[in-house]
Amino acid sequence: MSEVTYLEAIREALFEEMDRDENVFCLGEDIGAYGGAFKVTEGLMAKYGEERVIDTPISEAAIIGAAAGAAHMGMRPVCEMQFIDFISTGYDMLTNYVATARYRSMLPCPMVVRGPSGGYVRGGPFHSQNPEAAFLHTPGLKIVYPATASDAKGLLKSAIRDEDCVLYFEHKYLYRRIKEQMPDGDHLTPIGKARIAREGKDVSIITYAATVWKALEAAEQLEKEDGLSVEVIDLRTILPMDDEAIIATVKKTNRVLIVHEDTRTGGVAGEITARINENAFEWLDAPVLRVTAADVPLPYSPPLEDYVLPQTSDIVLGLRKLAAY
Amino acid sequence: MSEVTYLEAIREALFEEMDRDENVFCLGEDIGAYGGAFKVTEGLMAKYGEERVIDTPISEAAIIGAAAGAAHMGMRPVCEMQFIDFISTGYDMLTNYVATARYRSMLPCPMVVRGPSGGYVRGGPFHSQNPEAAFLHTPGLKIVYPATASDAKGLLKSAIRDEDCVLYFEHKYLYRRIKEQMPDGDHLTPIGKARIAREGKDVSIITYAATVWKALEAAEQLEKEDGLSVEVIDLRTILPMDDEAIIATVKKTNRVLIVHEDTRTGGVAGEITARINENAFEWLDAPVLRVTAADVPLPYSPPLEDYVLPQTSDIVLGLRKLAAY
Amino acid sequence: MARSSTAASRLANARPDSLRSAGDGSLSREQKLELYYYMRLTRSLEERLVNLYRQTKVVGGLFRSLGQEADAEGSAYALDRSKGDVLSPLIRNLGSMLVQGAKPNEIIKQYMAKGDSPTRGRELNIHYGDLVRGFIGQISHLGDMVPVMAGVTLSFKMRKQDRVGLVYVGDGATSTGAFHEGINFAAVQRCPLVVVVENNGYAYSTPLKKQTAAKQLVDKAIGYGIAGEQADGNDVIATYEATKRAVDRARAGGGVTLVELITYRRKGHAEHDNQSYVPPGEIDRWASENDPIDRYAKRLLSEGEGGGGGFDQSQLAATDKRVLEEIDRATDEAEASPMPDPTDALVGIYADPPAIAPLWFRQGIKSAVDVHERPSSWGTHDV
Amino acid sequence: MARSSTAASRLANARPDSLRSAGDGSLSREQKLELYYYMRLTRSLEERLVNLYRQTKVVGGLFRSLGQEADAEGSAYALDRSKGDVLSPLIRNLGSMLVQGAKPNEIIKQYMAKGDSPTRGRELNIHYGDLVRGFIGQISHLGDMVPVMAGVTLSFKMRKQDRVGLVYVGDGATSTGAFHEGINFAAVQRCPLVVVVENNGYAYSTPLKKQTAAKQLVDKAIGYGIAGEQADGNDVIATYEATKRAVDRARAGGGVTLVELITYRRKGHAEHDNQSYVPPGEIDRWASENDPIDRYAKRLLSEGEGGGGGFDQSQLAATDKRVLEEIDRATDEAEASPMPDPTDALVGIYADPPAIAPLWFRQGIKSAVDVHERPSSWGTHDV
Ligand SMILES: Cc1ncc(C[n+]2csc(CCOP(=O)(O)OP(=O)(O)O)c2C)c(N)n1
Ligand SMILES: Cc1ncc(C[n+]2csc(CCOP(=O)(O)OP(=O)(O)O)c2C)c(N)n1
Ligand SMILES: [Mg+2]
Ligand SMILES: [Mg+2]
Repeated sequence: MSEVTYLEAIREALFEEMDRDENVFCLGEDIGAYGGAFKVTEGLMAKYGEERVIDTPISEAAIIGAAAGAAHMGMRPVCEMQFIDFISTGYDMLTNYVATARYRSMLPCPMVVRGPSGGYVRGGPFHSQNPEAAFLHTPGLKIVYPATASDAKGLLKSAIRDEDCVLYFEHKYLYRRIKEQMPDGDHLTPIGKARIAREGKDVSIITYAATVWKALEAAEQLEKEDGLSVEVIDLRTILPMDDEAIIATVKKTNRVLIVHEDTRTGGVAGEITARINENAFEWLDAPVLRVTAADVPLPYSPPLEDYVLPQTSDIVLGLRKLAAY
Repeated sequence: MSEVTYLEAIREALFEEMDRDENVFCLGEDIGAYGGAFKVTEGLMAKYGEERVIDTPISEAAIIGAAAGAAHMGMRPVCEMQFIDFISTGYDMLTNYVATARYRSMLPCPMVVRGPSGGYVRGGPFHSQNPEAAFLHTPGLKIVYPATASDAKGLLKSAIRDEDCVLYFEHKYLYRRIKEQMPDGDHLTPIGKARIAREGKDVSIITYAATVWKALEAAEQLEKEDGLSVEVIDLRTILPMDDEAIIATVKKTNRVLIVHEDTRTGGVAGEITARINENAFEWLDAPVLRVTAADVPLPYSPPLEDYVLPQTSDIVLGLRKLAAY
Repeated sequence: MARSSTAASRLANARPDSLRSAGDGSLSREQKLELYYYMRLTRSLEERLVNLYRQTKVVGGLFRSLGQEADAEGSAYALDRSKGDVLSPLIRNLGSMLVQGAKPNEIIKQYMAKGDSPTRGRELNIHYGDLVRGFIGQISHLGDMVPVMAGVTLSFKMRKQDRVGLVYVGDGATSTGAFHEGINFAAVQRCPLVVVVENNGYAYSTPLKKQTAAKQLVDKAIGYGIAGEQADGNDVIATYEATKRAVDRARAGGGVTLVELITYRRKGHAEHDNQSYVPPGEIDRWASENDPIDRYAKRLLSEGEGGGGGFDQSQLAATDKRVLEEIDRATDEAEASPMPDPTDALVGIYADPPAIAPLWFRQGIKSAVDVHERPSSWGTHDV
Repeated sequence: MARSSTAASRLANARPDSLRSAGDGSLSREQKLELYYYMRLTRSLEERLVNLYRQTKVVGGLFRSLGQEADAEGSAYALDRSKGDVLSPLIRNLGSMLVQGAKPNEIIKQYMAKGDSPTRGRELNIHYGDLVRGFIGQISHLGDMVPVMAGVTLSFKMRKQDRVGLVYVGDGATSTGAFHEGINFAAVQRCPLVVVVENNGYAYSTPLKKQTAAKQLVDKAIGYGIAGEQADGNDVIATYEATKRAVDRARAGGGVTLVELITYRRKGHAEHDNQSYVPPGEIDRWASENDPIDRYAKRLLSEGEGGGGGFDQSQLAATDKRVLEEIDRATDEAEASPMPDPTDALVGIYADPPAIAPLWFRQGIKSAVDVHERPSSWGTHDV
């Protein structure tokens, strides 16, 4: 089998799940005839028809709400946000209606909301967002954010089969930049389980999504230049968080750098830091540090965007500081 | 002067600021003729008329968006969310439009969004929320959450005068339960400055809003029963966070318990923990611990709500654990 | 097709008395009496709840539909339960839930926050649902149920099921973005959905003219390219018939209808609201001249045999009695019910995991307030 | 008053050719030529941007208004800049910004992400504003500008200023909750606001019939209880006149008008879009039969002196030449402009503090990518 890109892996997951289960259907803006702004859903309407691949009005709250209603009835809707930045207009629907349906009303709401996320692409403040922290705070939702093509496929398939609502963030920078041979058969990546992207013993990086690749670059550089062995944990699932994997790496290296592309204050790193404090404080030989975006709306001009977003060089500095601690 | 309740303090601030500056106006659902669901704005319309106290349609996004437009033109709008839970439908407008206006477009957006927040009142999942964590993640917004009547007044007056958008969360449990003599004159509480609610030297509690009172109760209990001296920091402003005050108390007691009423995962405590790690790790003699609500939508039945929300007894346990560490 | 009721929708500035009076549909005698039963059950059940509220046995606020019984009951009655039709009520549509099979004991238990209430104490008042019986529980955020019901009915269409959905919104809720997005979505998809706009003149304290500049809410149908119906919401047969036309249209593939039912909210927004904002005399006028149960009873009594009516007072009185007995039993059962077990709060946020672990400071502790007495300064309910 | 244009709004299934043709308003010769100038400037400026885009000098996507110049320019021209009227453009309303005084060099600098562009490289393409000149920068989230402009015009009303606001939305944006909430809010408040719905047949790839079931967008005015106007969006005088009526109504205290301008998007959503979803021949037909500049030029040339027209070809050619020279100068200036200083990214999130401190790992580092070469696997723009 040939290699497929991250984007193609997502598409494969959609085709496979729509084949497998007739209850799966897709809805979103321009996903049908046009195949989506990034062509993720290309070919889907041709194969499954207008009933199962629905071009909707520009109404994110209605897309999410309608998905919830259909999900109650046993359907398995997959919503596309044209850019994930527009999920903000469905914030109420997701956090109040969808996330609570099972708990308050014993109504299952198995659905997926997916969309192109993240920066490094000169998309400006409204086409580059990372919304995971906004939803981390909502019990009842699950959040995944794959970094590799095989996880992109495996997590989407798992998300579609999950009995609850999964927010599936896909990093648009990775869409066509990474390729991988897909595992054989019905490839499912479990939700809630992190992955060791690189084994190491001196310092740990905990990260997810696009910055996994920057972390790996920094790790390599440190191995070459400083002779340090850096472990990289790719969380894959943000909610529920894989405490076991986090604690295991802390116990192994005793030094942790958390890296995320999202802004710093109120980002996911804070939660991880708190969990490490609670569960593995004695194992820490250094403070948990964060490398993140600066606390500003992401500007669009290349020198500004580069300055705001975390770069490999920043991770290198962070690792050196921790190693020297 | 006689004592005024937390609720009356808010009302006083509104009257004083509307008197002071003709650009200040209020808008929201049922705030005019009816005086608001909790009567916070009672008397306002009678004094200032329908033009400056606007009863709006049920449209939180429009309330917030219209406030932004008016704020651009030099007005000073104060929006009421009938319950703060409904701010979720204005999430896009606040995080994307309002918070970025100055940065992306050099357009000031001085406005306040306020509303009854918090639980302990058998309000169920949609009338008890604490939304601060959802907005902590948004550079460009400020967030305050007063615990005392004088801060309720002083922070609202400061918020109305601030050149940026301030989310002002008022705890409905405190509305009529606490009373205080208001400071004389034009009382302003600075935004961005925490308050030492109780001095202590053995353990610190960092908290805000209603749980400040539970923290004080627990502190008293510990002083009596265990002879421990507990410091209580009332953050008052959540964003921007008062790092100085946080670091100062860590350096003083070396043991920190963070308490908030909001759910645990993705709550404000994570961010505080990360900041302590980064800025005062060497001063920690124990892990930073959290006492918070459990990660569930807040149920309404008393035994359930009591179980989910943090209680004084929980804080006592947390303090004892830290002290014994 | 989509404009089939332009005539009705053109009735500018409609007031109850100017609306065309209704026939009797094709209801059987049994059905007519059943409609009366549901209206009476709704009213009496709410009256019982008021008693319980005054005894502080209700946790939280109490919401009434006094004077609006005809619209919720009449419209819900237009659905076909045997076909699996589904509705989504709002706070003043208790009656619609009863029509779909909700039981008084469930309602009382919900209001009392009992552990064996339908939501096990998680949600308040009538916020609950049962898909099997065909009603879905609302959330507080107004308008949100419209997209949800668009999705429910979209699934009917996708599966080629012969089912119809109905969603209630108030006059106030029509201002929400969710209402707009949901009804537009359903209109484009031609979902088998009926949107009932209960125009009771107020949203909390806000009169209609501060909610919209439109002369009548049924006009909104035009902007969505859907059918519109308007009826006297205090005439149960009229609401039944208008809704029935909409239901039939939906079932026949004709898409969405907006049904405006014109009624009046005689009580405050909730029990605590003193209605100071209401012009003097307005409530009394509606109560004395336009009570939906009085009107319906009169009609049932006066109608000739031929029209299927001609009931006598004793038949209605027997129904009233049956209702009270039912409510008595329900109250007894609810009062005897246990409060929830505190740790049940941790169950069922997700299917997987089915329950979350207690936080460390609660490990082994079953009830927060048993182990540590709640300080007197921290009261209980009083929203 | 609110229904003054029911006649126009009743033109069911309006297509450009069926719309009533416009008079010439009361525009002077200078104004007529100025309108031509703005249309030509818009088109030529966008063509220049296409060149720059092909040279990869534009950062990010490029959005065209080809074939829609008449609607943005004609409608914006109906505002009175001397009175302080304010508009809020969308992505296809570059022309409206030029009418309000935006300059080609600003636009090119924005597209090139320059440090001295109006947003200093923070926001892209035409997302910027200037309150002094009377235009407010949009954000990407469709519909959001409607509530914002409701608030801007509310402030006009509160201060009893003689000012009017205008907000553009596309056919697609009418589906958003924000549009609905904003227009309803403004309608109730009788804000001096004109809502121009540019119906260009598509929202990205989505044709109008998948966006709404309404026959025509102007029908939405009825549901909001506001006035509606509809005009041929490719006839600049018609768009001017329809909007002028709305502006006059707003200024006279008559509240909100929804103006539907019917036009056609001849290019894709953005430059990368190949328009595969468009029926064959449709674009060509609009280009050859209904180009707004061609139509307007023909009219200017053919009109008799009495109507204020009767221009000769050389006058138009002189305008075309002037436009190109202006654009050349603007391009040179923009190309010579510096990129932003990286640390400017930390300035101006709040008034207080005016700048935030760099994160610890950036202390003393001026540019992220100077110190550490960007790995080749990490490219630059290609959304
Ligand atoms: C989005 C949202 N905003 C505000 C509220 C608070 N609220 C609850 S009921 C109500 C009035 C509802 O009026 P209407 O829709 O006319 O229904 P009615 O009570 O008259 O049946 C308001 C403002 C809410 N529940 N949801
Ligand atoms: C809330 C929101 N959802 C989705 C998008 C993505 N998007 C950008 S432009 C566009 C189509 C807009 O169509 P229309 O309103 O008709 O304007 P036009 O491009 O035709 O001028 C879409 C879907 C967005 N910007 N905002
Ligand atoms: Mg109402
Ligand atoms: Mg369009």
